[in-house]
Amino acid sequence: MTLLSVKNLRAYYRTEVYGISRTVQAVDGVSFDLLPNEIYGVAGESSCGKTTLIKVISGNTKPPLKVLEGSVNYNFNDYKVDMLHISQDELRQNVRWKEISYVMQGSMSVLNPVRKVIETFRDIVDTHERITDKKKFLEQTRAHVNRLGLPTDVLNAYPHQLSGGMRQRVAIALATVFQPALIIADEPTTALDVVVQRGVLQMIREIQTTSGNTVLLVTHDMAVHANVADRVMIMYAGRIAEEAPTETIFDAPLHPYTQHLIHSLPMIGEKSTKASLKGAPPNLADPPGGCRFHPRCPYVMDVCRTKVPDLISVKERHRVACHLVEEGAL
Amino acid sequence: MILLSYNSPYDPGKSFVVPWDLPPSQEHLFGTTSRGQDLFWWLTFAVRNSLFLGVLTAIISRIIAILIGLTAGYRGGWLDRVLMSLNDTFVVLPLLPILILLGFLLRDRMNLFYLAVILGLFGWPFDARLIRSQVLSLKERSFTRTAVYSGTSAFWITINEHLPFVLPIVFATTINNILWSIGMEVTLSVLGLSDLTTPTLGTALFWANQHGALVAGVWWWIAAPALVTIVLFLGLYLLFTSINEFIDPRTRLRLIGG
Amino acid sequence: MKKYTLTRRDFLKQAAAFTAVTALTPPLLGEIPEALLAAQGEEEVAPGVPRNQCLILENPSGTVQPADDFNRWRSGYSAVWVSGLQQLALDALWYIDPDAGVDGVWDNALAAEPPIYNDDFTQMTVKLREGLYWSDGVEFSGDDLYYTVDLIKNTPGMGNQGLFESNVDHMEQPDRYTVVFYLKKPNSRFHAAFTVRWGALYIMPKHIWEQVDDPVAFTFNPPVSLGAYKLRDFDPNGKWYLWERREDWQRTSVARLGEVSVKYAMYIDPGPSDKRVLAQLAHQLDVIHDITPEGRITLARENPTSVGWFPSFPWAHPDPTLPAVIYNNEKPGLDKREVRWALTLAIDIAQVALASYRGAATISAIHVPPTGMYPQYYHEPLEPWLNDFTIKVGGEDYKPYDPTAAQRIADLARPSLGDLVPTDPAIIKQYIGAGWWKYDLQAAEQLMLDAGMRKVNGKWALPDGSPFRVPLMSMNPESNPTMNRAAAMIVENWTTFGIDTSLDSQANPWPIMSSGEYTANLAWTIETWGGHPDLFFFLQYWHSRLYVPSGAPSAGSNSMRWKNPELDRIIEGIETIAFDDPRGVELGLEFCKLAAQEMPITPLMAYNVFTTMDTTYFEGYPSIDDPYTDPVPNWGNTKYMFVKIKPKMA
Amino acid sequence: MSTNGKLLDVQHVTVEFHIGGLVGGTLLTAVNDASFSLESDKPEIFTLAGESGSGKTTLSRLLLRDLEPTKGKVLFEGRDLSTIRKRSEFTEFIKKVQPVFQNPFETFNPLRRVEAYLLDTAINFGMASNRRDAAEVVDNALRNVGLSLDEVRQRYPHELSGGQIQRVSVARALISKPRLILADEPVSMVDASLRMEIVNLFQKLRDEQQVSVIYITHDLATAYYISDRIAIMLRGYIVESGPVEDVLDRPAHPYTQLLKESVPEPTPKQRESWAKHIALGATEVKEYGRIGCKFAGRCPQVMDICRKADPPDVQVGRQTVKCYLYSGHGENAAAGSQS
Amino acid sequence: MRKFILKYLIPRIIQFLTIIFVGITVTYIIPRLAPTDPVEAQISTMMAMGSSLDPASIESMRAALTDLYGLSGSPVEQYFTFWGRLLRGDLGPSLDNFPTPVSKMIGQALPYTLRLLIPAVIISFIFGNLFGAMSSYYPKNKALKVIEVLGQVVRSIPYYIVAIVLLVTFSYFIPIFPFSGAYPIGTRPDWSSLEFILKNLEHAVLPAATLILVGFGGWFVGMKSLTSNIISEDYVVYVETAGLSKNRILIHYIIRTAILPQFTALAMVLGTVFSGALIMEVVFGYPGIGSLAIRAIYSNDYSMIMGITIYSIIGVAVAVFLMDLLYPLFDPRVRYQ
Repeated sequence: MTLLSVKNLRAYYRTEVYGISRTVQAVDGVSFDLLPNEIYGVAGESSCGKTTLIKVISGNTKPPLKVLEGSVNYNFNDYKVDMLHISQDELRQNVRWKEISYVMQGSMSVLNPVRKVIETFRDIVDTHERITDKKKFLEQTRAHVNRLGLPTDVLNAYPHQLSGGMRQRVAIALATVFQPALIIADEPTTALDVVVQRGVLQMIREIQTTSGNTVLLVTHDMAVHANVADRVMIMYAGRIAEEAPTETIFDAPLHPYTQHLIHSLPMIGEKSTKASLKGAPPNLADPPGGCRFHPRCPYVMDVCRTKVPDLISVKERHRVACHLVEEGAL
Repeated sequence: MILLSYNSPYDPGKSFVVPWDLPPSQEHLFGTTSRGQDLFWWLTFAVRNSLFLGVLTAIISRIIAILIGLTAGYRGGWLDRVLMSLNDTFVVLPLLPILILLGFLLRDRMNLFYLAVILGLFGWPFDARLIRSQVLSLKERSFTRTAVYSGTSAFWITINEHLPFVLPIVFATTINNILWSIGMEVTLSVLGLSDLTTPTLGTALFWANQHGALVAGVWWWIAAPALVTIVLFLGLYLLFTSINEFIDPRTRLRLIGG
Repeated sequence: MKKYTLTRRDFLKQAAAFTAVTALTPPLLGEIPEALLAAQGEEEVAPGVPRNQCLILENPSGTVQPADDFNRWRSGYSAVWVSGLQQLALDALWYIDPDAGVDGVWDNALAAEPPIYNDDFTQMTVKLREGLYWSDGVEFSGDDLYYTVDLIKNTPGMGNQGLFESNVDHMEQPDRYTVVFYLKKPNSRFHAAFTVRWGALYIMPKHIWEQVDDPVAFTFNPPVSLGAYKLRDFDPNGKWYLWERREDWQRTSVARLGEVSVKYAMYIDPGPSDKRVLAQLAHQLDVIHDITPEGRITLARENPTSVGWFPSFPWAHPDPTLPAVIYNNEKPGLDKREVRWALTLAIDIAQVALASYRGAATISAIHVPPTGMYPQYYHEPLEPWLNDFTIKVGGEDYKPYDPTAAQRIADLARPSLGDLVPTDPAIIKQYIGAGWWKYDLQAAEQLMLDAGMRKVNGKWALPDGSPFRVPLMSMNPESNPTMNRAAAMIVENWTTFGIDTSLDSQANPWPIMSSGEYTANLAWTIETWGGHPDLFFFLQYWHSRLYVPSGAPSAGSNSMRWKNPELDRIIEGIETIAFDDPRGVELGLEFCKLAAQEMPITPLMAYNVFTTMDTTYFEGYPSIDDPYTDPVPNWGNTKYMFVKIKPKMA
Repeated sequence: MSTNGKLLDVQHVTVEFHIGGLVGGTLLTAVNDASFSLESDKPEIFTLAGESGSGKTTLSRLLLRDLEPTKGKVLFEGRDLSTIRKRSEFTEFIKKVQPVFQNPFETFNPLRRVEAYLLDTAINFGMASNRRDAAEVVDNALRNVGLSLDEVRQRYPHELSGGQIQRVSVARALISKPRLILADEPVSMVDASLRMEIVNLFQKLRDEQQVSVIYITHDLATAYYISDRIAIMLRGYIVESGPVEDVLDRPAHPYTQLLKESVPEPTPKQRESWAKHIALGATEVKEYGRIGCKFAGRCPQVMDICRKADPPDVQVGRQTVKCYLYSGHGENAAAGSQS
Repeated sequence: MRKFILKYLIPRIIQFLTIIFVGITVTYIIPRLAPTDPVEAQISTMMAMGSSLDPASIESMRAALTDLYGLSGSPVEQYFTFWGRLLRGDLGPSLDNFPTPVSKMIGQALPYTLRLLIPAVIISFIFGNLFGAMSSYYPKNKALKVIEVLGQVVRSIPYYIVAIVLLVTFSYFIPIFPFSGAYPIGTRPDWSSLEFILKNLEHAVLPAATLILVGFGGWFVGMKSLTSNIISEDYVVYVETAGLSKNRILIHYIIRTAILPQFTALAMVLGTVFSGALIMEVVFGYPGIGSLAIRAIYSNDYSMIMGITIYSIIGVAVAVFLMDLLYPLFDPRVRYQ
């Protein structure tokens, strides 16, 4: 059984400024499944399409973003949702927060700076389950916050009175008030210090372990994936480069890009020279033909320049899109 | 309409050149006034003069606003405090009574040029404040520091780094300023405190009032300038919003492909 | 041009497009059946005051601030003076009517007979009427007169204090109803201070004022009345004053002239001209002081119950006041007679009359207003002289007088106003005036050259080539735009002639005039009694001993700074003869001739006030056919209206 | 040329700010009694590491004379920075000390072409007298970072990749041939695949151009990778400093230990130990206001004395550590340093 | 707290006092540069009104008035006397309406102006901000677009034209509102009578509508530009994805934050609104400060002009100052830090 099944998703941005139109192929033929009870990591550099992917699967497709083809289907304990065709009302009432919630990029600023934290809780709870008993709501919220190991007095604080880490954890608490089936965490720790980052990620993991739901963890930081995710998907230029369980992907990465990502990272206690890839990530308004990684690939072959590599399964749960693998060179 | 004024068959300074009190007709598009002037042609001069006033005021007040806004914002410190005190003083001064008093003081010397200068001297504080706050935030951005450590002087930083961001504000406020000054002229004229022999939108209404146009049934003498004012304002507003969108750095960024 | 010959239907259609001023109000209010009107008249304008018993008049001074200060004797001016106070509640010794008067021009009001001077004018005896009472029941007597003059003489800060201080040596009260003034120096016009022409010294109730510590600060609220009315109520914001006829109105000085039939009178601030027109169209304002000529024309066309001084064009009551182009005779260029004459000949009076009054002006070529009894006193006797009068232009005699000017104005106004403009030359002469000065730019140019002026780049310059700027100041009060309109036209005329001029429109030009901070100015420095030919009223200020150069306030009305030995002689002649001496008119004619030659100011026309009265509820207003007084409601003299006006539905 | 051969000598500087609050604002000590120095004749890469709010950025602004210290002084080539008053003196100073900022896209005005900054720099510092000479100077600088003027000519910042533009930023800093470059988080905004080329660049500068670099970062992994010495900052204090291998391989201060332990390794091998529960700090302000050791609130080895007074600087091997554990107060003094 | 006083309060008070001082001095100087003086204005008004005055009488009156009005002595001496009186709270007597104190007359007129100005400003503030926020939150709404353009245009149209259009339309064309005054002629103001208050409201509709219409556009535009940044703020996007209703987001998340700078602006524009009220009162014959000011200006009543401008300057300066002080109450970010 899958929680989410994304098939051949193609989502482009179409903009027009003073007659100059631009198409950004942000997500270009992406297929993957999310399973219940896992932490699924999505990795990739800036503008590789990971944020767009989240927008589409969470039903936030607004112009200029447009889905050209593909499907996004959820199955929340037999409550089936076709995200590309669901009505806004149903999405708002039944899916958002009840089944899918978010911990957003820059969660530091997701709290209204001029309202107390408790009021944001009240707004969200009231929206989905009308609050009739204020006392009960307060008690439940306190209990929820406590359960997550946060002091209850954060509820009566204004956001700026809390440290960044605390704000992020409040955001996580907000995301989990209804025990959703899926939590999408988009770069949840990017702006945080390492110590705080560690605490926040621990919290996400604990919640996932105890409630058995699914976390979609999006971050560019491979080290975070290494320590948190169960499975990892590597995106490059709007496409999936490789997807595998964490152990596999770190032990035996198949795609040259994945290999570079993992091996180029410096580690404390190790001073061997590391190098960058040549070139820069492609402009998705005008991506290179064939394999989009080919201009930077150290093992580039002729076929790479013309043919888009298929995403093939090499082992169980390990998929990769590379001509080298297809041709058995690796 | 402005261009038309150069083709006018009538001298706006002359009365009784056409039959008076004629309602709008093909021959006299907006009718004629009780002073025997063709209202349409007369208003072509009025629009020209009002626009001249508006633009001149805007230029003067923009220059002051930019100078003070940029200086206060970038230099900061005591200079900022002094300039902002000055700014606030201008904000609290009751403008209209002062303008009326100045009207008395200057008497017939209060022509469009002086009026523009005076309005220009009063029309900058809100915009200077806006520019200053923009500069304050620009000052904190890294590229300003880059320029500082490139050895660039404060003057050139202001011109090269900050002005491009400030210009859209300047431009957006220009339209408001133009309309404001045209409006002020109307107000002063209606009270009889401007140069009444120069055709403007305000003096049109003044003379119409002086001739009891409303009560005499010469409604076109009031309706035409009021309508022209509204259409002019609407037109200028729409023109400027579209130009403004065009020169906005965000638009520019999108255009250069950012 | 066809505007006023449109059918009513067309007219409505036009007006409806933008304003219903003339379109909706007439159908709504103008065509209300009489029966409905009668019922309307029962409406109350204030608690207990029915509309048809209450005459509503415009207070031309507008809103009264502060509203509760009735001290008429203090220095300075307050709108409260004319909110009914000086018309209805106060009384003076004598009145001179600007027109014919109820019973002659001169009226002995509180006084029983005219002033009795001794031979050398150092003593003036006043005999008072008996049996007049203050509204609080106290009898009026010589004590009040004595007390009033004494208090003012000794209290700085009271108006006229200087007059009495410098004139009155002491007073005697030989009996209860007689007061004798012993003067410090001869003064043949001392009674003028007590004689109402618009206003004068009103008498105070001694029994009230003697209890007051500080007469300057005293507010005299409520005012104790010596007139036929007493104050009933007033608006603390000064928008209206309601007066009520005294039960004992017969114990006041007007009673002997007729029955006071109007029970209530209310002076209000009806707002600017357009609003006054609307108010009268709605029959909510019986007496309008003044409106724009256009407003008057609208009333003439739309409201049959509105009447004016003249039954038709130009309707207006001409004030005994002479609007003129006043030159500052001290300014370079304007100190030359030729230049002043050139500027006069560069004015097209017909255009000025059209622009200002739409032709509804009463023009005057000479330096006295063509109003009241003055045409008989001065204009008609001078006509032959004017026809032959010459000035030197380029060394040759030139006849500047144009006897057809009024006719020209009538002809020009007719296309626009049609039948409203009279055609009978005699009527035109009576209504619009006689001739004026020619519009002759060639002669004007020659005069300028005679004066040594030069033309530089198409503009006239002083002999030394420096600019000759003649900005024309004009008065532009909210209430009446005609002067400003005239000035704008003259500016246009002068510009055509090549004068570097501009319009300097002032809401209150008087103080600027007084200090001489102007070059040319459209206003008046000549006002007359109207009914009485004595010119000392304004000439008293024009003697060179009172001359003050520009920069300091002029003493009275010689704001043009004119100084002339011949003039001094005329003035000295007048002040040494008695008020009613027939030689006075002769000296007056001499003055007119001198002024025409010197042209210190260019006379234009009468100050026409479009006083308009509604006959819906009241009738008996003064008019040219029954000129018993002027209808202009801020004049103290309008108290006489109240013995003639009768309610229609009593 | 300079006294006691120091290129840069930071002597007990303290920076205090009055922070915003309208009602009862507080005094915040952003940098507290910090001292370190760089040798004049031995170019090195010196890392200032710490979390956000540790004072490292404030310290860097101090070194750029963007701020003046409340106490203490900063000497550059023997000259006290606070004596720089005239504009010409300031220009002379920044000719030798140049910054590289964190966000490459913010470093340059998005509305200006990047070459303008490069040419300006060359001319303003008198490296060239006209535009043509300047172009050559600029081109040389760009070649040092692996670019050329032709590649950046007519380009707006967003038309270059983050890695390129950060290299342009370094090139700009190099134009005036500075002795010292202050790089504030130069790679944190750069994509991982491009990061190392920047980092490597600093090493190249040190080795080939004799430029010292102060590398300011929260990223201990890159710090370890490129720097010679490191100073760890916490709430305004330098709590530990020394050669980078010593400090990061054998951290002595409990805070450094926690920091190092918290850095996720890009390998799933230490998942379990990394997931060990840790105590998080209270709000920044609270910790700033703390008397004594700022870390006392979450230190696993906290002692009473830690909460009473600032710990002394103690020399432990080649490291300097601000901790009571090493000043004879602690019983298991060496315990932490081996973990 | 000490620090708050030293670092925040004192500089602000100094600035506040400086502004008032400079402002008052400027308005002190300007009327005195005019070519006329109030004594002359009084005398010439009497003359122009047709009173016959003896030359001696005029001279003595001139001396008496100059003395009474406190206009004797050099301008500098007068200036110091003026401050001396002002600091004792004495604005002096009105010169045009001598000896009524200026403060008494202002006291009588001020309530009328305030009763009109305050509701009008509040209404335009509320609606302008509400619609402004809505228009940036619902960018596709056609009706809001129309409102925006109208608001923008009306806001720049002179008060006079708006007033006259309203007056003509609703008093003449569709005669549903009275065209002058604050209550009918013949009625005495009685604020305890409901009937009177209703009458007053009826008279206040058009004047207030003028102020509201003109004021609306400014708030609208200001709010729109403020909210256009806020609608893309994380906390708004966040609650949108959390499924909060649009209205709740608009009010609690968008307006609640964006309104803060508008409060400061509210204090700042009071001066402008005052100018508008002046014109409006002239057009509608409303018995407030504006009517008083115009009359004073026309009659060169220095003390009244000074009195009104002093009230206005202090009023606006105090409003700005208070807004500065109160701002922390509205914005918790500033309050606790």
